[in-house]
Amino acid sequence: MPVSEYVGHIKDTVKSAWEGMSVTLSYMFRRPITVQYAGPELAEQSGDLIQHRLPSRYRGFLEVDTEICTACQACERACPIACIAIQIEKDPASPKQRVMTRFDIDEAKCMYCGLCVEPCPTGAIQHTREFEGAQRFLPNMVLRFVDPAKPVPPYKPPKGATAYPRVMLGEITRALVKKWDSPPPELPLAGVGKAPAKRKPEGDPRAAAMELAKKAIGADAKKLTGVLEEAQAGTDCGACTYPTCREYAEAMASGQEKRLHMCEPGGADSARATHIIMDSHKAGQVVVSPEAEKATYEGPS
Amino acid sequence: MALEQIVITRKFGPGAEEEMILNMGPQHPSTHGVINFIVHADGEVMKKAVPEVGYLHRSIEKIGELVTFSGFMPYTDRVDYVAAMFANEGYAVAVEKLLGVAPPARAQYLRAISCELNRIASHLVAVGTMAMDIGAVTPFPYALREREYVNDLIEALCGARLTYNYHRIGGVAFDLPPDWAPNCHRFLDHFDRILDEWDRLISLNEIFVRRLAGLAVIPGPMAIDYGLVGPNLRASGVDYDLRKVHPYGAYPDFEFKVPVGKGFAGKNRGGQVGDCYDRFYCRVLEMRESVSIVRQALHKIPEGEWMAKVPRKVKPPGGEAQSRVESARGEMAYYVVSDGGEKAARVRVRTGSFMAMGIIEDLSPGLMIADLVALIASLDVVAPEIDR
Amino acid sequence: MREFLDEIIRDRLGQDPASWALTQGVYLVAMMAAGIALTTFGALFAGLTSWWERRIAARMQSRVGPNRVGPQGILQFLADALKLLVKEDLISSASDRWLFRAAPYFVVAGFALTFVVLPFGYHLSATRMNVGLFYVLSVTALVVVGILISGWASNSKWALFGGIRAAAQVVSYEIPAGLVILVPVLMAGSLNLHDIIRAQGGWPWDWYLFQTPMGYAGFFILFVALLAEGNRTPFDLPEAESELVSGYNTEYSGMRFAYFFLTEFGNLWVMSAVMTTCFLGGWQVPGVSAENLARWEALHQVPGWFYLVSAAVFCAKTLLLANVVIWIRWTFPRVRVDQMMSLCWKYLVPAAMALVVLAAVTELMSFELFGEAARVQAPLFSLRGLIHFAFFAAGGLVPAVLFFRKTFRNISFVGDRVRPLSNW
Amino acid sequence: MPALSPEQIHQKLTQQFGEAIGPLCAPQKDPFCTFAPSRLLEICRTLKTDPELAFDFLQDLTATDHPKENQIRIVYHFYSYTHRHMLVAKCELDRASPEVDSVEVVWKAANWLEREVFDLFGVSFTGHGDLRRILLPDDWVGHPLRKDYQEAGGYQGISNVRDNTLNLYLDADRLMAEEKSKQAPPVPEKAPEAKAES
Repeated sequence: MPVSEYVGHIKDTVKSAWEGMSVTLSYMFRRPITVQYAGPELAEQSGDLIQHRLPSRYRGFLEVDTEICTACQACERACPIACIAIQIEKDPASPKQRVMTRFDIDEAKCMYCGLCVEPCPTGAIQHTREFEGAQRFLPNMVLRFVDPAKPVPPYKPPKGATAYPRVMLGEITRALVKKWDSPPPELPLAGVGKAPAKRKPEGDPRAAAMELAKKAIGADAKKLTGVLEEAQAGTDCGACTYPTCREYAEAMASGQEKRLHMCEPGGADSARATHIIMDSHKAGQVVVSPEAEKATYEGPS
Repeated sequence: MALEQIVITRKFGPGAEEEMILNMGPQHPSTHGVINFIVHADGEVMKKAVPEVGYLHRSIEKIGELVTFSGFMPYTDRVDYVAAMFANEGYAVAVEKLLGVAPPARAQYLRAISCELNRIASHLVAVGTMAMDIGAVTPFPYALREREYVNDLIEALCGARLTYNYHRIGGVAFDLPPDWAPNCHRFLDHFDRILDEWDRLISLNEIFVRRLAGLAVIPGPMAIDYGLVGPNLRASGVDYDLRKVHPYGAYPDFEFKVPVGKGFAGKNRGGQVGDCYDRFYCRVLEMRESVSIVRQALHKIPEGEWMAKVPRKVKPPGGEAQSRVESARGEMAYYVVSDGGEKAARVRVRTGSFMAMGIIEDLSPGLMIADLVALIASLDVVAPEIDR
Repeated sequence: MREFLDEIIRDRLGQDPASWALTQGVYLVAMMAAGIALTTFGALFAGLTSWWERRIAARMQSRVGPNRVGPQGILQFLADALKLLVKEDLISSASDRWLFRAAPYFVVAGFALTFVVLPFGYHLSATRMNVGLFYVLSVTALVVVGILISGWASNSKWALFGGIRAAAQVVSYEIPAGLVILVPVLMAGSLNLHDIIRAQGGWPWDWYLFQTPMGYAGFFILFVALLAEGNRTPFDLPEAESELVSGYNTEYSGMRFAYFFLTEFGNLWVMSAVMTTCFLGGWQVPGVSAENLARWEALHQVPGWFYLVSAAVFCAKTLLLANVVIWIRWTFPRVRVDQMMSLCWKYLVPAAMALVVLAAVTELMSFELFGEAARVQAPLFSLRGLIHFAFFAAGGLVPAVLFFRKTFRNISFVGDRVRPLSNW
Repeated sequence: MPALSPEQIHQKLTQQFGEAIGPLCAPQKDPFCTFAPSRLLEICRTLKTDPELAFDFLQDLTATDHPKENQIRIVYHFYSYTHRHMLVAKCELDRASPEVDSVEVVWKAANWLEREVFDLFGVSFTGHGDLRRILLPDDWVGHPLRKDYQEAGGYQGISNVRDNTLNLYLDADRLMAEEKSKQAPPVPEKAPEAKAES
């Protein structure tokens, strides 16, 4: 090894030590980057909740404001891992009224992707900035936004509304999140791995459709629109590409829209009812065509 | 011959009883996730190291057949959780190709911005962990500190720090938040100088350079033959970057250089094209290019929609499409087959790390155990991307 | 220490130590007290260093570090020690149980025994062994035996790798360390640690570090060699976390692990103290010249404050060096095994050899030229003194100033502000 | 030499191999053609060595399962760094005993890719040096990416079935409702009486 190379190696080593050590030493004179985590206790003292420092788009726990939930179930369908469970039943008090008896979100299963928030027509389901919810017992992570004893009627958005009154984001969830060591709910062990019970059919949907179809016979465009609107789920969810059910019904009544099977929340029932109504309207009498019997929901593709 | 020896010979081949068989992983600190290496060592020198993968196999490709097209997007985050934006983008581009939808110009720019920021974050992890695997602990927190700034920016953009789920079929989920662009500019200016400091602290450190110079050299043809992509390929002297060669999205609008390995360690230290140091330093240089791309994108970003008109229920017509995007770990390709239903018939993710792992067994003979650690780090493999 | 005890017996108790019946008893009690004090000091220092190192490391990595247990987290080491004490003492079934249990004691013994000769200040050391340096070098070798045993007895491949690496490394680096330590020995003409210190002066330009180029180069060689012997980064190969999981102590837990841990941090004191003794003037207080001290001694009038101040000076120098070692650990990457070996055999050993020869020749020549006067520290305003001062300025002051300027430029370069005490 | 379009490549290959190359599919998304499995290796060698084609990069190798046609199709994506063009090819194999020549001898990258296809589809590649399972354990039963794969519900006695907490809550609700209806017998309706009184 030539001497120049030998000395060169030593020189390089000393130089890199010089540079590197000056960098690390310089950090001794700066303010560290880490900050004290403002946990609940600290936050109570200072009033500086860590949640307030998060960006507004932060995807924390989900929250549902059932006051403005139209029960369209778009979020349930959008969820790739089925961590949302909604159940809609007929109100025993008034048979025409449907009520939500259940709106559970399993926050332990949720992967916080935000796909459920996007299709929501009213912004009832939102990600909050809450994230502290570790539980000793996993079932406590299920947030129940509807008390099964107190069913909630779906929200009927006013016509043409673009903004909906919503409780301050995060308040509902914060109230629902339990303390970390709260006892587990009493859950029957019998239900392990069982599929959820099928939703009860609400009367006979075909008979209801035929009732509606009678109204449509000989009706003018405006009345037909009304009848058609009634056949849809009435949640204004926007799945049919129309902003509201009314507009979809108008389009169908005026003949611009040929696809009668685009109501996603209504599903097969709505599609069939719409078919029967349109057929009856054209024929002048109640007609149940085989086509109508087969009709199911299809996306607006 | 003792029975034990016979068993060893049967299992690992003749001569194995002379070797030390070392189970490196899956809980070893520097295998970057759960990867196992069966190291056949003769003292400190390895005879070979056989990678055993699959500990993190979550059957993402199967899940792709079970969930709807749009529902698969959050799963793509989990393909490569260090650089999830690219996985998002690759899948979105593939389905867009099937649907025949083109995202609006603003969405393309937002994709470029988010991806390049993510590339910075991902490369920071790569170079930081590499420094740590070589034994320098301090650069790692520095790298992660800068990554935190990027994470903050991305969090403000899409609401998550790691599993972004930002891209959508037909565009992106959100527009830029107010005040975001100035914050981003501030970070970029700061980061430029931090990179200089980084170079002085670790990239030019004599011990570090000598540990990596001339180590595990992958010549260009070998890299191509083994299917290496991205920085690993470019470090071997192959001037190939999808963003340059087949520009997609908004990339035709940007000026940037493609760093190619040329023995950055220097001849006097035994540096060669395609050694571990080149792979390291190419990533450092790529971060600089990413900074410049984000700057240009923020200046040029057009106004307008950020989401194309896409039906809520994505049902592409039958057919198949492959999208190729330049991820932080190289070319990431999504091969999506549709049979006209609302679920894909097949989703295939071709990832850089998987191919990079394939080369280790043939590179390892003659390396030392400490070199294996450096080699793994320099290939920047990420366990979820290998196993999917 | 014996002289010290004799002095006390003679002056305070009014007895003749040679004939007094209780002399041996006093010796025994004093030795036990010294032993307990020294091991306690070693353990305490190791514990505090582990906390200090974590704080320093944290600050260097722009973190905060342990700051919860006690004021500024200073009691963190007690919490850690308590945790290790109550942890289950696991011994893997395939290990060699006896050797596995014995290994930590070798390590601790090798570390604790060095304290017998280490000076802490003027007259403050357990014994004044006339082969002090030799003793230090030989006793520290016991640590390697322990590490090797632990690596072998664990019956884990990672531990074995660590043990073998440690053996190879420490044995190799003994050679440059042993050679280069001859430079101060030649300059002082003694192996006794106190004599080496007394041959130097209090001011920096009177230290062996700045006296001759051999001393200057020797300091750095010894520093590197001792880093390697103490398994400190960049030579922490035996327990290379990213390669060997935790090296030789992979299989250890609980208190046995604590012994290794304690030794690792305690060795920081040992190596820094040896360096301080050999090159940094030991406990010499600036302003108190050799003649001054000799006059006090002749009159049996060494003032009490001198003991304290000299101890403070010694500790300050040692702690400074220990901090440098910590600082290096959090800056550098680790070298590879072959590089570690080639650094030792290709760079350090030849250089150390050359230094010893050069030092010997220089000493011989100056002895020929100046006689005994060559061993006496020259006053500042003499030719020799001025040369030494110039050397100190060029080799110590100027680099230090340049270095700090660079450091502060680093801060302003990134746009940060100097806020050294914020967020402690 | 310029990059060739898929049509040109296909034409060139058909000239050389005739029947072994299937027709190029309709130019919809990504055009592809089929290779006869018996001559696959030969074709692949040509693909790599022919200076006009020079497919030096096996970009991807995967498979698709088609139970209706009783086929497993191996999908090859070739790319050329020299000419920067691309070709997609498929090999149609019998689903019952899929077997095809390994292209590992042509492209080293095929080593792991073929192991993956072997693991997840059960296609065996003749001439592959090290055909073992790669992602799944060696004793795994079945090939998960086949369409008819049935999950065994666990592996080596470790179940992968978890409670669905939401269903547990549902059951709890139902039980509670039943309990309620048992405890409180239906109150006789008084409303009509009240009406009658008034």
